[in-house]
Amino acid sequence: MARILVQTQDFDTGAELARMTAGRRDVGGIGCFVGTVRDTAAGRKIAALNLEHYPAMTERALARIVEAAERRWTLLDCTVIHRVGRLEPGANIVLVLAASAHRQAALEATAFLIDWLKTKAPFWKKEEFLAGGEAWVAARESDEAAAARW
Amino acid sequence: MARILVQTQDFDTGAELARMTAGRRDVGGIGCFVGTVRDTAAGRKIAALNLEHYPAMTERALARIVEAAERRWTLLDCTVIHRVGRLEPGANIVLVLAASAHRQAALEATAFLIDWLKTKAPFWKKEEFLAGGEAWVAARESDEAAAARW
Amino acid sequence: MTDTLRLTVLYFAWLRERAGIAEERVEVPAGVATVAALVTWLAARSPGHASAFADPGVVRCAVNQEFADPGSPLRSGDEVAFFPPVTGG
Amino acid sequence: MTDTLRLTVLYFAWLRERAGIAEERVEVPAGVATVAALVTWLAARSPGHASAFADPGVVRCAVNQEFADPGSPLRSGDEVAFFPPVTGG
Repeated sequence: MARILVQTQDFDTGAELARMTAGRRDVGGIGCFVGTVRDTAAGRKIAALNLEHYPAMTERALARIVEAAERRWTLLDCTVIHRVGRLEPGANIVLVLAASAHRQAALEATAFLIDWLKTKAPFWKKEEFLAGGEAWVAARESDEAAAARW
Repeated sequence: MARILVQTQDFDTGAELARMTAGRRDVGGIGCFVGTVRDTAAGRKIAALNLEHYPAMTERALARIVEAAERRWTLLDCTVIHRVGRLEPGANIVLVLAASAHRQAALEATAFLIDWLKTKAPFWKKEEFLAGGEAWVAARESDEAAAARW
Repeated sequence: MTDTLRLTVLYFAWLRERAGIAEERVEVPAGVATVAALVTWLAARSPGHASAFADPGVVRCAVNQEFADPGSPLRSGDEVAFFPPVTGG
Repeated sequence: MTDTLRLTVLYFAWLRERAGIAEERVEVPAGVATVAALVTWLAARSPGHASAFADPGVVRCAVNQEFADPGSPLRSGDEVAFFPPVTGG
């Protein structure tokens, strides 16, 4: 039932919300998170992020994460869309939507999905600096801590 | 800077997101919550919700709530749109958006804004039942608890 | 010396329905100087008012569009609103 | 009796860059029966491989597209992927 996509093209959050709720009358709340490319990382200006993934594994890993959310909360629907490729500042990277009859479930599941996605889905980011040069983004302990609290 | 609206007409979440992020390159994440009318309340089928508010107070109360969020988290922008009037199942009721450089701030501020809005903004809901009759929605202790945790 | 307060009183949701009125201008004795005293004074105005204030524990109040307590003081010219606990969102 | 394992090995992110290869098919002795043993075996293949595995503590692994540990067993035909901690979202 969940909609899970990995794609180079942009997504349309409004259209995804509309798709999720079309014809439904049982949804009380939809939580949503949109991750976007910032133009600064650790004080350095970014020209772009290059997002790489492990195609054979990615959608399976995302499906596992969604299943974990569905075990923890009563969800009516979920959407996870993650972009890959070269993304410039201001661009969308990731969309998470979680619909439930109740707002707490929708909001908690949204936070859970993005926290787990950050530590359990095979994506890697490389920063391209405006001043030249590039560097792989290091995993952050704060992301591990955020994922571990669930 | 925050965008606060109380209106009878529907809102367009995609357009609100686009408006918030247009031309920005400093946003890392946007948290979003959309509250919608469910067709069932405590086992009874709903024909509509009628939302009443205290016009002279509402936008001021919402501005206070947004200010409280801005004191707690470093936010780049917020949007709160609340509809009033007669809303049928499936209709949007409320939109909260919070943009930040970091996802935790965006997600926590979103949850905070809707939790506080539910207990500190002068709106009242009356349910119109499909089988006839109507009843004012009672405040829920779980909403008080959710607001008190911040 | 003013010995009365002129107040605008608003009612919302089921308080409005029970009181049978959305807004009224009242002139109360200067001794009615707090929200709690105003509730007692208003409840005596009509059976509808009495019904609206039958359980003061579930009545919330705002004075000049700010949430207020039973002990909050009143001044002439104030706008005082009564309503049940809010249920928006 | 098979005395070798045929494995497909994938490298991602900076492990790919250091190893200088994205994917390779290798035939390893049957004694190389765990992820940890495979790391040791691969690290000896080239200076690039040695560089990729220089700090095994920061290398993550998946076997047949599921996260695996150093002790995870390997069987012939497995797809084994090596990569740094993930940084999506």
